[in-house]
Amino acid sequence: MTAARTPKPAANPVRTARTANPARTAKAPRRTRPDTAGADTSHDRDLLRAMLLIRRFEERCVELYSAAKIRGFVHLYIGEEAVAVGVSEALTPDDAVVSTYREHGHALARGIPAEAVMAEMYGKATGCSHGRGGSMHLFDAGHRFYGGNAIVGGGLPLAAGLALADRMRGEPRVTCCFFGDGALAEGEFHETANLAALWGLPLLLACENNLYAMGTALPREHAQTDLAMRAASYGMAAWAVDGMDVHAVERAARQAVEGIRAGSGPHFLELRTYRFRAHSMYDPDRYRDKAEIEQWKERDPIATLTERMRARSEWDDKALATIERLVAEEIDQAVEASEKAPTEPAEDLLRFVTSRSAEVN
Amino acid sequence: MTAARTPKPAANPVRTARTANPARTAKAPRRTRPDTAGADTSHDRDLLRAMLLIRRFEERCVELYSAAKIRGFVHLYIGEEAVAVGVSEALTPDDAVVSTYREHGHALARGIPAEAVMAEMYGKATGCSHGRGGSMHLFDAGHRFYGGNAIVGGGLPLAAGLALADRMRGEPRVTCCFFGDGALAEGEFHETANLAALWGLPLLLACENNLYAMGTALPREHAQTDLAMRAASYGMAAWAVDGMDVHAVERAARQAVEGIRAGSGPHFLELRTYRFRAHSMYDPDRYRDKAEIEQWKERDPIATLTERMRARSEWDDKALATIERLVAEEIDQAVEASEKAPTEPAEDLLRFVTSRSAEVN
Amino acid sequence: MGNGPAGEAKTTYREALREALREALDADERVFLMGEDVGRYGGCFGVSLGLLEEFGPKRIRDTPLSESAFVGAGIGAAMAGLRPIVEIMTVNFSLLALDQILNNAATVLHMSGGQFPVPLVIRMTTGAGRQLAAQHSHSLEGWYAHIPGIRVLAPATIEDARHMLAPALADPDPVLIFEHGTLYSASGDLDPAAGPVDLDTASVRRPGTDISLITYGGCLPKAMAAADTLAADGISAEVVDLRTLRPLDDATITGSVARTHRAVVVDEAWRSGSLAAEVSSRITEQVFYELDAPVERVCSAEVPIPYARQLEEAALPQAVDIVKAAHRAVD
Amino acid sequence: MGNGPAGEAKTTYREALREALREALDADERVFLMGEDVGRYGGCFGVSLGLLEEFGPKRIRDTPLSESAFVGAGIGAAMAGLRPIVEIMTVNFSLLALDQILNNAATVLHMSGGQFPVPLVIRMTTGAGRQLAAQHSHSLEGWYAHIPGIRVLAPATIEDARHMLAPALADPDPVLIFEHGTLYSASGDLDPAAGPVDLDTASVRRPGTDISLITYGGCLPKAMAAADTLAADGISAEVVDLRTLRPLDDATITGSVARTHRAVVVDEAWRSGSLAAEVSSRITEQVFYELDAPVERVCSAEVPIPYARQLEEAALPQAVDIVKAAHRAVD
Ligand SMILES: Cc1ncc(C[n+]2csc(CCOP(=O)(O)OP(=O)(O)O)c2C)c(N)n1
Ligand SMILES: Cc1ncc(C[n+]2csc(CCOP(=O)(O)OP(=O)(O)O)c2C)c(N)n1
Ligand SMILES: [Mg+2]
Ligand SMILES: [Mg+2]
Repeated sequence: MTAARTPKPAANPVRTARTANPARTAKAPRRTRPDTAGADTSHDRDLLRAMLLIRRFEERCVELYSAAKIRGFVHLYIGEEAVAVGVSEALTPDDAVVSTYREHGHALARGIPAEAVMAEMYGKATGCSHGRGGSMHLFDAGHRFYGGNAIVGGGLPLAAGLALADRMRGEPRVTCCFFGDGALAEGEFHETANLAALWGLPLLLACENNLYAMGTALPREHAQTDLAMRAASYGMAAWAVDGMDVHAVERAARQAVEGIRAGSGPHFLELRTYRFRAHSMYDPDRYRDKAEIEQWKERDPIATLTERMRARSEWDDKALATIERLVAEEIDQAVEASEKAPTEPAEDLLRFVTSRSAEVN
Repeated sequence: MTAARTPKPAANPVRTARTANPARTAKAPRRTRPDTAGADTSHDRDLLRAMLLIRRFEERCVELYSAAKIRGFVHLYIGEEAVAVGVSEALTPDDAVVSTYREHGHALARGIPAEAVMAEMYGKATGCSHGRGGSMHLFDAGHRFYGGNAIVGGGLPLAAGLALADRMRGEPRVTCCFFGDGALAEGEFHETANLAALWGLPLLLACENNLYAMGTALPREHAQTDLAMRAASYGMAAWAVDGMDVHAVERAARQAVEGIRAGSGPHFLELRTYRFRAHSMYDPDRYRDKAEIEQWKERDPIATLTERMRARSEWDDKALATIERLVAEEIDQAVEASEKAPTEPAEDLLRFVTSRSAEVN
Repeated sequence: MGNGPAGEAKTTYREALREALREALDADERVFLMGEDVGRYGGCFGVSLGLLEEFGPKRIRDTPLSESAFVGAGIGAAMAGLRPIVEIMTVNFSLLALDQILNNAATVLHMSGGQFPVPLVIRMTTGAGRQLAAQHSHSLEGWYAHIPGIRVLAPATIEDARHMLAPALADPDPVLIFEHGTLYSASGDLDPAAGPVDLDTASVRRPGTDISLITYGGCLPKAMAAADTLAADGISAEVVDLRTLRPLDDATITGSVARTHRAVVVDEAWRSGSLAAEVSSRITEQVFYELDAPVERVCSAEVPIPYARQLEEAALPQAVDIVKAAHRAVD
Repeated sequence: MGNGPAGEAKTTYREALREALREALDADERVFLMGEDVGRYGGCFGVSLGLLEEFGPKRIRDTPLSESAFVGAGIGAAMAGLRPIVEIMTVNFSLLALDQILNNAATVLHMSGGQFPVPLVIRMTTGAGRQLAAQHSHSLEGWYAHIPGIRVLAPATIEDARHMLAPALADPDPVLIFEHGTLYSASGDLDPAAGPVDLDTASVRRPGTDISLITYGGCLPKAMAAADTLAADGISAEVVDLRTLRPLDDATITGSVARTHRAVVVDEAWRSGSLAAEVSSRITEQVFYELDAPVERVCSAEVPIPYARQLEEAALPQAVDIVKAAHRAVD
């Protein structure tokens, strides 16, 4: 484990145990398993590649959006990659993920092929949702990826239901639900947190606190801005994590997942992060201070990881270039395949409305 | 102030200040004003009379329900009288009240004439809602009584709006919203608590914790059953009060109202109480232990107050009989007037759908 | 419970619903019942009384007052392969879960390109008629019948109460069942030989030749009573019980109207934007040239349902209103 | 912003809405605007851009993501005598506030026997057509038009965008305004002499003699385009813009159909249970004997709106569909 300083904007990790006083500020999470995060070159290389894939994929999306190849609402994850990658590392293929409209990162980190995601954004029949969903509704049954939900907070109850099913069947699986700081103000968060804690559901509540809900800054969304404490008040384990440090995220997520699998009920992670881009492609980003954005960019999760790797002298520009090339190839292929892929004919419009109509084809 | 022991089932009062650690268990509320509650015979007499009026009124309702004079859903407040009476003492006529379907007590304690309430339950045109509302929807503009809301949690956002209006106009008024322990699980509670705390609204959240939401006991509704602590996690002042002791309720409510008027934002009171009767007239009350009910009946708020008065030897059976007689007369009159009162003709059905149609008559 | 002459068992709508739940819980261990007070209390209208004792708290789950969360949890559990039956106490509270029903239950199959069916059943009480006043008297099943991707049922008879649940659970997609509050205590005979209802068909409850009275749910008894009165007036009314509100069984509806050439649609919802409007439009669209008179609608007055008895009665469709409408169409 | 030949100012639907807000905020200090991102962000579709700077944070209030709470707060503030304008970003999220709208805003006046009017205006975006997929493409204004006690508006033109707000605020009861997402950037001339819209009347946007195309909101431009095409085919189509969806202006609707004897109702909602069904039923009920053909409906296909462009286009009503329906009715 590297000596991960918790850098500025994100505060010290706050940990609160299930029955403990929610406001108790405790030390950094206890290490409960051999902690490999940050110690292993090949693992770091995987983390880096996963983050780079998201970053470059989305940069390409911006170009394709300008070229009108991609339409609708598109919400970029750039800057937040450490969250998706770190959390996904802690999950197994048997676990489930429920996501939001800002989910390219979650989908790619979960292992859904870039090609299937890109084709979806193209609205092609080969897309991971058959072109029906687009950027906001990526789904993949094979990866237990239960979607892209574009109603803020709307995925939370559904995630509780997935967890309930596992609980009722005695499956040692975890359901991870991603949602934003803004979602925490919705009634759905409250109802789901209470239900999950009450029933001890195997649910990881992964709250991406990027300090803004669209144009509304955290202190204008929440009376109590210590989100981990808010969650802890339901009687669940909850702590805050530096979401710009993929190692810190992975470590925290592993600990939470372990706790959940051990039967101690839902866990809440407040992942303190920042989006480098506007809320969506439509957003002129008038409400943020340029200086604030620049300050956060200094904590770019990808740069942070490469520097850490470089400091161990196991890493150089050449190695980075290789990864960049592999990532670029993957994305090129995804774009190329998406360009060529067929669209669904308009006659198939009514497919997938019911299971019966889904069978038609 | 009498030496009000906090008796069994209700726990020690928990007080938490706006920014303080929500879990901090503090001493009993500091006295901040000359505290008259419990020291003054004529005041106690008023409290007693108010509680007795509710009790006897509802006992009569039971009879009238059996006689099919009253229909629909009727939810009795018997056992909880100290809450409505104690809280109402702390409010001025300028303040506003938002209530639930279990609101006869709130309405009577607010000063709405028994006759107007009874006529409403009879469905008569002279009822406080013109016979349109019935038991669950008592309204009275003159008393700033904003209804009887029968959607659990449904009154909370509306109460926040009343408080917002006062806040925006700089009026030193308070809005008091009554709701149950069950309502706290609804998303509306969460959204309203956050909004009120965020905007510092002059709102008194009066949570009647009678340990059950219909047949569901508190520990099966809430992961965290310390409701005052739950509320405090939004960053508002919150504490628990013995809801069977009218003096304790009045004291706590006065303190909360004072804090609200002083500009320190919403306050939450967890009023620990118990309903002696079933949830509604339809409820066979199968889910509670008879012994539990008996145990709580020993703490009958009316008996508690009369004993306290008797202990000061300023009170005897004769005085009690006088009050009982006055109350009985008031109720007799209310019933008599309701019997005689006119019903609205069916031709007036469409009145009150819009303001235009309300003018018709 | 006695046996009728033909070996039929006297039962109530409520008991029939309970029997259906019991059968479903017995038949498939993936089935469970979840909702406010379905367990200890026995269901707010007593439908699930005794099931907690019989099937245990894992399968008869009391929930907190959190309509959005527990309906959403039902959706998730269904997506994960269980067969939840979620009870919402009444349609009035279902609005708090409507986002979950419309944007998740009805939509996920499509948004995912067919990957995630949602085999969920949601039951709830609907309707007025018990002086419960404005917030507790809605008839909103017509709204749900607007949503593609779900099936909407309205059992109006004891047999449908008993035999709609099994096919609803067999449907791979979400099914909403609306039980009218005035029917729970209706009692009658249940044919022991009856089997699962065909959820794609409406049912002609009384054949007739002069006019079609088309209705569902709590209005069926009123339409039947109206048909009796009309018979005495020399008018032979056919009574069609839609019973499946989505998808509508056009063939039965238009078949009836094509025979009778006149129709009255009866629906407890407010008139404007009611399901009755949809039925009326379809009749006009499909058998316009068969019609001898404009299709009539008998619906609730456009007013929040008042508490006072005489006002509530005036607000709701009554048999006498149906009779009057039929006369307008026939005369 | 230039001036047109007749002194008319070139503006957009969005600017017209903003101008109306500005005027309302200027005219009455009880008026304030509240909703998600109406302030700093300038409104999710830019409608309220600049108003925070102009009127300050007390009157342009950004809210947390809590649709039920802030809509309910608007209801309470209105009951207390203020004149809130609540913006819900889109109709899709309004489901989370539907309980407040139906059970409080629309009902409190009646339940209280006339004591508490709710002078509240709620604005929201509606509709599809921008490839936003299933959860962001609903057209649910028909549901709201089912609710007694509220008024429902759908400005389809720049003038209505500019001049519906003042009369809406003058209405003592709740008014819902649905702005179609595809219209915001529509630009055109605004007659500087135009005054408040009469909220009780529909508007004939184009007179015609052979058939009535009856529509509202985002479908109005499509109906106008269809009328052009039909004119080229020798069919004179009258285009009626409902603009007030509740209460419907029966006189204008039936007056038009009584002249043309044929009607096509165009509505972006899913066909079953659409507002188009209500309009169609009313026509049949009121002018049955004037009809030369069954009333046609052109609505969205009954499918959650898909993302892919060709599928979304196929799902929504298009001018060509309107033309086809008109031909069916006329031929
Ligand atoms: C219920 C609902 N309300 C509003 C919106 C519009 N909206 C989409 S994203 C968003 C901001 C959400 O913020 P947050 O939860 O912090 O997530 P982030 O976008 O920052 O990742 C809003 C208001 C929505 N999609 N759903
Ligand atoms: C949203 C909603 N869900 C369910 C109900 C049915 N219901 C009425 S009262 C009640 C229990 C409420 O319990 P609580 O809030 O503790 O208040 P109490 O009745 O104990 O005073 C329920 C479930 C309702 N009216 N509204
Ligand atoms: Mg955010
Ligand atoms: Mg209670």
